Amino acid sequence: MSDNYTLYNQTVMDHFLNPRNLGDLKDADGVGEVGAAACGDIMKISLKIEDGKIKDARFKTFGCGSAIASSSMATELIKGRSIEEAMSFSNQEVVSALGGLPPVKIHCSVLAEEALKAALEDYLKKHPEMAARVQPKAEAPPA
Amino acid sequence: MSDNYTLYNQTVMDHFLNPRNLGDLKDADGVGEVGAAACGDIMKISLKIEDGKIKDARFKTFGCGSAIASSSMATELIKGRSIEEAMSFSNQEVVSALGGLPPVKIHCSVLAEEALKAALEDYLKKHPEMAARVQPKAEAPPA
Amino acid sequence: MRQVYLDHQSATPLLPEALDAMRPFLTEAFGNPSSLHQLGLRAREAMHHARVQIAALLNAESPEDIFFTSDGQESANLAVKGVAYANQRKGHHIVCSETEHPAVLNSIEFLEKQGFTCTKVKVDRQGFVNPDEVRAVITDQTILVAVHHVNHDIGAIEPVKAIGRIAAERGVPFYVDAEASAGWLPIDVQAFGANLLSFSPHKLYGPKGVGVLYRNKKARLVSILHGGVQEGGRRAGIENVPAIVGAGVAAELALRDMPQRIAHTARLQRKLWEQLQARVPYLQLNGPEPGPHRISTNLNISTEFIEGEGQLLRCDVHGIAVASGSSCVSKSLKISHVLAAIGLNHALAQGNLIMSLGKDNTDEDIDYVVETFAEKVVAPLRAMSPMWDEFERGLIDSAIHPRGQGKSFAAHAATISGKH
Amino acid sequence: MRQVYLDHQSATPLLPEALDAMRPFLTEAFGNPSSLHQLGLRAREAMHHARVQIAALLNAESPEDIFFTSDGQESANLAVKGVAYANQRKGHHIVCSETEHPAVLNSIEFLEKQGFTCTKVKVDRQGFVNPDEVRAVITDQTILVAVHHVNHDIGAIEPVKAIGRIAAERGVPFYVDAEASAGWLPIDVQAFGANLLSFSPHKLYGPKGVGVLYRNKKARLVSILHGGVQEGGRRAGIENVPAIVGAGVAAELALRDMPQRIAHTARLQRKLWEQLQARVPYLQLNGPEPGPHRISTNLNISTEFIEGEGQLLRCDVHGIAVASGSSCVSKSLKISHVLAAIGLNHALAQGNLIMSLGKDNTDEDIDYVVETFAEKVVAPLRAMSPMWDEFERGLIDSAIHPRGQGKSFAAHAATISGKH
Ligand SMILES: Cc1ncc(COP(=O)(O)O)c(C=O)c1O
Ligand SMILES: Cc1ncc(COP(=O)(O)O)c(C=O)c1O
Repeated sequence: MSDNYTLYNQTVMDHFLNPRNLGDLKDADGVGEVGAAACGDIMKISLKIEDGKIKDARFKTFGCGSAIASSSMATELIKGRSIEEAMSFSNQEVVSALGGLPPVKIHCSVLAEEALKAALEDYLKKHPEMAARVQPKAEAPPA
Repeated sequence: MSDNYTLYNQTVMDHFLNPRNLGDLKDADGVGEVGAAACGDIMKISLKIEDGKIKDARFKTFGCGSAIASSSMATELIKGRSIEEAMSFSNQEVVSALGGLPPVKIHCSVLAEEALKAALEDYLKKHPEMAARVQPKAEAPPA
Repeated sequence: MRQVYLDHQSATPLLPEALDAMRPFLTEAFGNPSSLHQLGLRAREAMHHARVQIAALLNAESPEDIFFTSDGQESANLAVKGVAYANQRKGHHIVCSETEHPAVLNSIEFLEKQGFTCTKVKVDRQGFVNPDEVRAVITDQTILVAVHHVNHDIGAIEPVKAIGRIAAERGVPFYVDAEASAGWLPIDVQAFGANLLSFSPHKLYGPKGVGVLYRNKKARLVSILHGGVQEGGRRAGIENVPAIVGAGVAAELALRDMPQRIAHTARLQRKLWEQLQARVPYLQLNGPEPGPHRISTNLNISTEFIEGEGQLLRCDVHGIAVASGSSCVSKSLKISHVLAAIGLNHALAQGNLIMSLGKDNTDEDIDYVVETFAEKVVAPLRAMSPMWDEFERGLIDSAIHPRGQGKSFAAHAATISGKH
Repeated sequence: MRQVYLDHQSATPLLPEALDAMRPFLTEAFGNPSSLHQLGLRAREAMHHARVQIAALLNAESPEDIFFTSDGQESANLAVKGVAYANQRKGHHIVCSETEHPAVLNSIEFLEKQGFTCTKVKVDRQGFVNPDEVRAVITDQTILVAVHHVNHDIGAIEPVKAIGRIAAERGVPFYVDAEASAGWLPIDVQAFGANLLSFSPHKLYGPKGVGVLYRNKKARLVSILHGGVQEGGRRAGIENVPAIVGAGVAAELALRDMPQRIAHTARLQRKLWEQLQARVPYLQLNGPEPGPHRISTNLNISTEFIEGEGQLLRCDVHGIAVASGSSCVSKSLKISHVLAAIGLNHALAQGNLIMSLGKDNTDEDIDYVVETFAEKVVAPLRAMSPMWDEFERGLIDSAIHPRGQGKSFAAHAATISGKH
């Protein structure tokens, strides 16, 4: 990149201009699409899940530079993780991996977390056996 | 003068830097000294009066550039005039002869008029016969 | 790589002639205009000359009616608050249009906290104020009517003469924010019936650091920055002499070159819009059509299915400087209040891009921008957009050219937001 | 003819290093810092660098605490009104010294019309505030203490550290106007206990068109110029980028060269005052003696029996640039409120002259000034003055060196004014 000045740091700009895992997964096991009330951005994440592990992830995003970079980074980070691990994924991981986001743009990373969780939910809805394993509290009646 | 920029016009600057009729008249026939309430300037004008005519005038001024220029110009203008003429002398004459003064400095020309009138009063006080001639109304009882 | 600057409504480069005139005041002629010695008097004289030059641009009655501030927003603050405070014994009601710049709207909002009231006149879908509506809302309590000459976002030229006549009939001071028009449209404060009018020289190839407020004697005005007796007591603070001198020169050249500047930008504006439409589908123009009711410098578009900041950043990567009224770009995370006022739907406001032309843009610039925008900006961003994909799959419809199939963007957004 | 500039408290020449740094921002780097493209981002980065440079000069905790305005007076308006409005729920009482700059006093006067109250702490005959008096007047309602670092007229260095401690004890924000000291005395906002501090770069060889306000997080502050979200929402208006860049460089060099600048001006200040006294009888120094309690740049004198504007104009004719606090020089026709506050009698205030030194003044300058002042300024003006004459004739007495004969000037003035 020939630019001298950037709104975001080089990592964010790189993920914005050369997004990783762009697209949709045909035969996705879980798809989540969420919208941000704050600014109107929309993010869609699709997951391929095998043996309780995230084998592959793709995203599409309607949103600003940091929204695109956040979803790109989130899909990078999530690949290879178990469902349990993915369930506790936090936007802070995205922010750190990107080397920081401007304060007004933190909500973009939150949106990526939400899209990911929506995709996981979608998967778990279709796979109650897996849901029972990863969300025992939600299944077991309270004592 | 080598200056390029002046607060006052060239005539005012000339009268300020090279005042005419500076000093006191020994054996003055009338002396007036007045102070300006507005800014604290003080002006003194002395007159030599012969045959009802102002033969000579001198001034001394404690005050700003336009106060000095106003008294210099006032003494120039008044020389050769009759007492009657001098009695109706107005500060406007000074302002015009100086080619104008900044609005906030008009009061300097008023002070010159007052100093001149004070000098005339002083003369008339010492010369009641002249006072009777030039101020008949003040002397003659009302009908 | 070609560099194309299409953000002239944010800032313009300084004219070399203006910089030349400023140079002595940046170096040897550094006096404070309040000083009574040579350096101060020289500065004072230079400021007077600039007032004369600016009075000519505005057809002001007298150079004494030209006041210098630090920029257009301070001028707007001074006009609105200075007139309001000066007339608060007469009344507390202000009339403005809803598409005024935040400098006007937020000044009024501040006054509202202090007991003033305001009626904001609505605009139509192209951004025009209806003078009759202004007439209808003026009351005996009205102490100011404020309507800008040209809207900064969408380029709509407001009927200021008609509004000026109405304000004059009612004896209410009329303030015109001419920030987006000064130097780019003829301004005649007398014909406008404007008692106050403001602009920033940095929008017409003058320097930053100076704003102009014209104010004639018919409108009382008090200071809002208190302290020394500068600018006839209307504005405390040392005058930015070099910038004021540069502003004068910029105003003089703007007046001299205005016909050519207008003709040139108007031609490029049409060309840009025509070629963009031809190359990029699902593009919408916001505000009036290029022509007599739109300023020649401004093109405000919405690219459907993608967001504005991304377009802006990708333009920048390819050497093209533009702006956007998208909420992602604004520091408040809100879409431009102007786009909201003309009823633009949220998705199209999100996809907003503002290209503003200047005297030095060329035909080659336009060709480059159109090609780059289509290939390097819109194409990759649409490829990333779930909306574009869903539109192609017939799940959602276009707001710009509806095909009559699929949900609206808004309905779709509501559904997925409803998930959470 | 020799040109001697002795009006550094009104304006200083711009450092060549500062102009060099500004040049790109006056030409190719003209972007609006709010723009998100290369030109905007470059401007934004340059402003950040300037904040770092200025934070260093003030020993500020963070560059984020540095705000840019248009000049020192706007900074003072923002500090006073911005804190007052932000804290009006807590209280309405402001404490300041009676010798503050009009930017502070008139801002407070404006607030008083809106229901705020103010206690003005008196100064002694040298211009010093007594910290105990500040302590005594702070109440539970007090929301701001404002005391300047150095008085602009008479050079008195105020005990800001002691006042800062008192304000901190009472939990009241403390604002220091450092216009007359920044660059000329070490400033340490942390040691001062200052929550706000302002100055103008143009007083320390920076450009006009920019002011600085330091504000730390302990003091709430709201905007007084409303509109766009510039300067963290504290000040609407496009930033004067070239001036801000120049201000940063000027601050950096002021910090680097401060010891030499202080030593040089302090030496010339002493020399000037000693030689003037030796050559011109009936001369008085106003404010503290040159030394640790007076800023090294300022010499404020009263020449008895003659008025200030005349002295100033005659100096100017001979190439010497000075200032005066005489009522004839002020646009309000009042003597400097500072001279009134230290109890200077009206005649001596009328004869006031302010000579302010800078880093480039030389020994030869001083010799020339003393000789010219004695021969070409005082001598002819005293020859024109009726007071000098009456003094020599024993009718009135000197206030500076009374001989015990004649009326006082005031008594005399009263008599002759009584005539009318
Ligand atoms: C103490 C003080 N504060 C504020 C100001 C005003 O600053 P500016 O000259 O930038 O308007 C001055 C100006 O002389 C001053 O002396
Ligand atoms: C209509 C209008 N008024 C005022 C302003 C503010 O002027 P400045 O950029 O000088 O702060 C702008 C700036 O874009 C504007 O468009």
